[in-house]
Amino acid sequence: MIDPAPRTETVAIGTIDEPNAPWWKKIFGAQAFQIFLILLVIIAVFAVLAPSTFAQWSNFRLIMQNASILAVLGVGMTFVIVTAGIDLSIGSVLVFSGVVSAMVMRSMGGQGWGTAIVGIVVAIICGIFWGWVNGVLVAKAKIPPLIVTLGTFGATLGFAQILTGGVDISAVPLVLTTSIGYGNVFGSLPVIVVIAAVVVVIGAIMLAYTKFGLYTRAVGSSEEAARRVGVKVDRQLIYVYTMTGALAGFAGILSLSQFATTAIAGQSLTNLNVIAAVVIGGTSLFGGYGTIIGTVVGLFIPAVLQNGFVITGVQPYWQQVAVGAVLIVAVYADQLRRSAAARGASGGLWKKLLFRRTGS
Amino acid sequence: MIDPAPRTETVAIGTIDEPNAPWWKKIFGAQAFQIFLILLVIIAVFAVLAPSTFAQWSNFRLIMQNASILAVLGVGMTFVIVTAGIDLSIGSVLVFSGVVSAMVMRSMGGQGWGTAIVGIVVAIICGIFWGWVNGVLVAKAKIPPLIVTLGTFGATLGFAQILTGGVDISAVPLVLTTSIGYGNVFGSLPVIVVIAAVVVVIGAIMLAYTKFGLYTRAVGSSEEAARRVGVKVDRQLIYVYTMTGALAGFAGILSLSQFATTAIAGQSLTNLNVIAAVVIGGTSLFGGYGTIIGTVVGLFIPAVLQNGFVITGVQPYWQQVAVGAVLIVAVYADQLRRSAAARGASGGLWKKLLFRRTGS
Amino acid sequence: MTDERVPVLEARGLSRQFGHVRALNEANFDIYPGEVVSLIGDNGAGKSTLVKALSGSLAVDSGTIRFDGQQVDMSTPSAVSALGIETVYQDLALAPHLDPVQNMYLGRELKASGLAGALGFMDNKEMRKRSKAAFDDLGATVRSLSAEVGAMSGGQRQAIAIARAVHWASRLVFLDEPTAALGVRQTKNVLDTIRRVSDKGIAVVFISHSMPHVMEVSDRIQVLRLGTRVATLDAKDTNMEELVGLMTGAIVKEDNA
Amino acid sequence: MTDERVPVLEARGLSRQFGHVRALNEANFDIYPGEVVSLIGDNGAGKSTLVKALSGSLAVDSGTIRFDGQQVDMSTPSAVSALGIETVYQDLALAPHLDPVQNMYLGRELKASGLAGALGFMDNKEMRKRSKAAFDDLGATVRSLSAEVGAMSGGQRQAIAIARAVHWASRLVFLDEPTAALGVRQTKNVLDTIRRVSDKGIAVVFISHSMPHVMEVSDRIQVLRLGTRVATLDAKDTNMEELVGLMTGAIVKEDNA
Amino acid sequence: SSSGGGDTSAGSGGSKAYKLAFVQGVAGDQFYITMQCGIQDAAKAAGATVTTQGPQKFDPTLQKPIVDSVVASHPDALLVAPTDATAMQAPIAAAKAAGIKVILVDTTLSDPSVAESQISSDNKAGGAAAFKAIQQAHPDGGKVLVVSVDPGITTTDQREQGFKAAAAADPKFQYLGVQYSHNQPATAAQIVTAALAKDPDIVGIFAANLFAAQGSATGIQQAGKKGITLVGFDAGPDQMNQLKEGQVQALIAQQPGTIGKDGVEQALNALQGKTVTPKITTGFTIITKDNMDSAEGKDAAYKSSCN
Ligand SMILES: Nc1ncnc2c1ncn2[C@@H]1O[C@H](COP(=O)(O)OP(=O)(O)OP(=O)(O)O)[C@@H](O)[C@H]1O
Ligand SMILES: Nc1ncnc2c1ncn2[C@@H]1O[C@H](COP(=O)(O)OP(=O)(O)OP(=O)(O)O)[C@@H](O)[C@H]1O
Ligand SMILES: [Mg+2]
Ligand SMILES: [Mg+2]
Repeated sequence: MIDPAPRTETVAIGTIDEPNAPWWKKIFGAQAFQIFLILLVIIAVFAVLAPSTFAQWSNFRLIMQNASILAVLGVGMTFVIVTAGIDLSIGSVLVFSGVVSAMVMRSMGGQGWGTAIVGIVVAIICGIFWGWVNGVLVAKAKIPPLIVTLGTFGATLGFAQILTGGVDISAVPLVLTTSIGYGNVFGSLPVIVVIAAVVVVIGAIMLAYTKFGLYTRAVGSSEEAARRVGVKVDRQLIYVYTMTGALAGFAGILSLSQFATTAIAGQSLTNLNVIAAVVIGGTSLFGGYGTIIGTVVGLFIPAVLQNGFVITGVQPYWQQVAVGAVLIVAVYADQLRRSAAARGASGGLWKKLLFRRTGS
Repeated sequence: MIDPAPRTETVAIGTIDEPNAPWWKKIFGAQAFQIFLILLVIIAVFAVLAPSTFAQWSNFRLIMQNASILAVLGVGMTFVIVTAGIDLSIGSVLVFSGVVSAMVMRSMGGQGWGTAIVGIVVAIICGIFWGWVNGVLVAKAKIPPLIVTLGTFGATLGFAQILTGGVDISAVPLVLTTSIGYGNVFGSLPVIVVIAAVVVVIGAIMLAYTKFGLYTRAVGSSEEAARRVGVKVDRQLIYVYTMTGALAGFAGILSLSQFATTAIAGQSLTNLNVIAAVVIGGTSLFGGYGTIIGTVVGLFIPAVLQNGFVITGVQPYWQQVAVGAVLIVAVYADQLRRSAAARGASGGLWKKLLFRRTGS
Repeated sequence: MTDERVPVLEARGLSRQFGHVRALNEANFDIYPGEVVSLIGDNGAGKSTLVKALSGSLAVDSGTIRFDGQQVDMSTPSAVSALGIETVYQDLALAPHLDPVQNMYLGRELKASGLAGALGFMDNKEMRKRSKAAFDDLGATVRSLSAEVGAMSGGQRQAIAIARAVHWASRLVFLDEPTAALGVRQTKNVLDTIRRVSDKGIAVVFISHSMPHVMEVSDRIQVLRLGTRVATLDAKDTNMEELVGLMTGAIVKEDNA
Repeated sequence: MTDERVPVLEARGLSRQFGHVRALNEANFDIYPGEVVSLIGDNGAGKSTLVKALSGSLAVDSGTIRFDGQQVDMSTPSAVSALGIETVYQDLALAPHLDPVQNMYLGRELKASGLAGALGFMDNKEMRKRSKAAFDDLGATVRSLSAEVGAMSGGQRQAIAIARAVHWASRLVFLDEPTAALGVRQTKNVLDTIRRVSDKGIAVVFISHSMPHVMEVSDRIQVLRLGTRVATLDAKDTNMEELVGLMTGAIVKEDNA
Repeated sequence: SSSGGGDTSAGSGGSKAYKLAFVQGVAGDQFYITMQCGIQDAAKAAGATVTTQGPQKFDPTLQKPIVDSVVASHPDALLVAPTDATAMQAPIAAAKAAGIKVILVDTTLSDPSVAESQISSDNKAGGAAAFKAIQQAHPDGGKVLVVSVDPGITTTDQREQGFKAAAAADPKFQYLGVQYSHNQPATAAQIVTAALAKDPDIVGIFAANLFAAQGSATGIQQAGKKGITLVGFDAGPDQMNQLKEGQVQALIAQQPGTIGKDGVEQALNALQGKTVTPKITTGFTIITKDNMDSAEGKDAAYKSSCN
């Protein structure tokens, strides 16, 4: 081989003091960066196809706005999946929290921040409650997370319907819809996008940098090992599910703000869409690693595709086909690049292909 | 401890020649047996509550009939999940196969077996095709199964809608609906139940006894180990997904027979229901082991619950809550009994509780 | 050892059944402070099961365990490790996706100073420095401190686990076949480390199939056979033939514990 | 060994990089039929990586591999095992949910006779019988033939992997630290087995950190250091000090291959 | 008018080449497909173009991004079937704010003033009509059941409410309540078989959408019951076939084609500055085996595909 990578080590004993990875690499993650490039390619293609409609700030604004609620849910889901768990209940917990919160706010009356803040707190408490239930059942009762959250998925939706009698509540304080739902900052940056971005950044830092994130990854990497070295695995699992529930509750308020109604028949595909985003973002369903930014990119890929297809006038049936195909291709390209990267500086994919041909 | 289990071995060296596990234990699996007992408890409760309506052969007949299509799908899904994979596409593949088959049969005309058999073959071929696509993408392109089958889930449904323009086809040969869909054998045993039972028995024997089943379990247990010892892992994965596709295609015909229409948008929850059944049946989402019979029991638990709740007049909103709760409790009870069984003859759960109190 | 001293750990009549296999059968065990006890036995004798039972990661069916003469809570690994007991498991206990430093400090991270620490941030630099020192102490050849341990060589992983246990133990450390994957030099370092640790008054339980190593480091040797302790010997008063005979059952001796 | 004979396996200039770590660096290797070659080196020297590369379970970045003097397809484990090469990997290769017999025969099941065999059924009884014989041969203490191997002791698992490899190899067998977890008696049996296998003309590559064992069974010894072969020695003409010196880099010698 | 974007694009392509967009309540539904046909026919006649989009489910959280995207593509007029009267208010108001003429078809908003016109079916009346069909077949009364989709879907909820109110008005009938099929025919079949096991003397079932009807028909057939009047909603080819086969005894047909045609007409009126009818309510036809081959029945049946 011409130009082999420099020999990185000449001492036999002891460890190398290689520099710590730069911060952006940790937060972003090599994986998330790959898939982010793919998202940029998709955006570029649509921008060329529809420069005057797709490639407009007003359009990106709306895409972001529509992805905001899912992004908040995605932060929690990433933590759950990194523990090798899954949470199917988020959509229903969102609806339940929205319902209870709306009922409380309706009974309080008022359109101002007073009522709204009570509503926000109530929604988050509802989310915490159901997340805690999930966590306890997963961690203490050792029931598979799929079953636990499928159960609470049905139960919370059922309770939401019981509470409302199946009729949506649309008495939402005006301040929520005008400020959070459709307000803007810095001219035309939607408030809900800013809120979601804050949640995402906090979540990303937590997962990559803090003890909480480290324990989350440790539990997903090897529950047995974490337990043996004295990590309180059960407690960590309960925390993670509870946090996810809290975020779902918070998302319930965001949804109320955006839709001005409880939309109990909505969120039907939320769990699947969020899980897909997490996996597109490079997090393994088997746990142990993952990045929040990857999840956000994983949300935007289908969102941008759908937006682009609608704008370019692709028929809805073909959209489904195309979204499915692009999804597979995107993750495939990502996985090719990733396995190439794992081979280090020594040539990657091309060399592999070449070597396979000559070497065997 | 009073009455300790007999010492099972007195020689130090060499292996014990303990008898092979009895056949029913292998097929049924200790795990499946536990959850089966729980199903019996549920049935007993409803039978007491509604002896004259629930506990009737005519009612069980109908429950079985409605579970038949899901059981056929469950066989394939169990294999997939045992390989540590997942298949979200089955519902859409079912629809796609049904659509293509119905179009072929419509264009052939005729209400007899000639047309029907062509339709059956076409449906299975469609299923095989999509299953093969899934398998190749999972095995060769190494894309996570969740993404692959989410992609084909959308794509196949899209194609089905494109082919039909979204309008269901209801030109199904009469012979299909009268014989497969609603025919009976032995007096009142529905044909479709017999068909599903045959598929289940073959699947159960395959998974527990044959080389194919062994390789499936080996791949799920440790893909790396299977690959290293020379099992053709990629081929096995492709076979498993293809078989699952074929079963989904076959289920497409069963669905046509039962509903006399292609019901294009009506299988959106099928994947989740079947996956849940597999997990309720004791198969781990992390692969390596599982039983078909467990899956069938896992299908019946929610089916019996729903039937029982409707019959006992539980309000629909409460039904969702109750199904969720009972699901969690059932799997919890199952898992308690299982971990007790793993402790061997020495007392199990009660002893554990006792010992924990005294011993620490 | 004299009778007046209190064993740091003492187990009586531990039994544990797995399906049809009785891995522990009324097993006894004891170790005094600062002592190095080797636990030997044939494959499948129950050594690892005993270690797991004594370190809180496996519940037994019956039997009692005393720490410093007291029955204390030893039902979870975290309770046990709070007592100052650390364990190198035979199948190790490393999180494969984390790096050597993270594994070294898992569950015991150093807080960053000030507000950052309160927020859950860690002092990565310090942990890195100390880990490196600990690895170098063992002569471990951990080549990268930021690669996942799951991708490391058998010996590298074992060295990380040993460094961790030795670093944190204050009363007792279990080493279940710690040198199995180690190179010649690393093995020597581990044996030296065992002596060094026990000089500090920390008890060491050493499991190995290498009789020379066992003879080299032990104060006492306890032999397990089919889940039962069949002999307790002074390392000075025995020889390889006797040990092998006891392990395989060729020599039968009453348990003198 | 003489130059006229053709090595059963010969590798030239194998390199493999993982991220920043170069696990193999222009490594050479050769072994002749019926020969026992020990491959030694410090932890992380690249021994296991070399074994994986030579047994088709890891692609290298560059280098050539010849089998019987020919460049044949050695890119997958199944292709390699079709050549009569079997491997005991350091981290083993057992399916944890399967039982010992299933693991022993995985990928090579005995068909049931007649129609049942054609339908994919297996002759479990015969496989069981033969596995038991193979385990007993090694003195393995596999206590249950129908329990999952995932739950077995370290030594039991290792014995299963060794029995498997020895059973199926017809030309060459790689044993990557096969005795690490084995008891005294089992280790002796494995060393005996190595000699017996090589007497049948099957080449054996033996990796171990135990120099006495290496000296006992080897014809030749090849030393790996930082991914490169630094020495090839006749077992008769060397001693422990030289081997340790070569492994740690205290002695430097040109590669004489 | 103030519709800047729309006017320029229309101007460049000739005064008649308006760009219309239609957002369905749910894609792949025969009711909306028929409406789409009506829209396309009318648009073609007027020289306008139409693109049709729709969410995978009747779910405002899925419909909103689509409406947003459609608005971003700047059609001249938007015909939309809001999936929720409140939740879709703001996105549709945004369309109006972007200078797009909005026409509400099938369903409406809590504040319909953002729309130029609303052309809707009275789903409550549809539910009442369904009860009437059962009443006609069983003048002696009996037990009746509704199989709906999911709670919270406005259209089917209103159908159920209409049915319930009508049933309450006739003391001879006992209303057993509503069960939800989650849009899965298999679930509907399960529910109906269980309901028949509980109350074997059910005389009528109202299935509030297509899949509920398909599943209910299957359930009745599985249970081997005869003499039950199953009333379906909508009259797509599949439903007409069910009616012909005797699986369904009556269908409540809306007038999606007419809604679509009227919608385009109003949209063009609005774009061209002509007078617009702010509210049009379309009616229902009860189709049974008796009238299905009559002119009235044929007229009411939905189209299977456009052209
Ligand atoms: N979780 C388990 N389930 C079933 N059997 C088990 C389990 N753990 C251990 N065993 C069995 O218990 C016996 C004792 O195992 P253990 O691992 O304690 O042996 P060991 O003395 O450590 O052997 P080695 O020297 O090979 O490590 C073995 O026969 C083993 O197969
Ligand atoms: N998949 C991998 N990814 C990254 N690094 C790896 C990988 N496999 C091996 N390495 C590194 O390559 C080097 C050689 O490892 P290898 O396992 O071959 O060593 P070894 O000689 O077998 O050591 P031991 O005696 O400890 O088993 C080590 O530094 C190891 O960390
Ligand atoms: Mg052990
Ligand atoms: Mg190695």
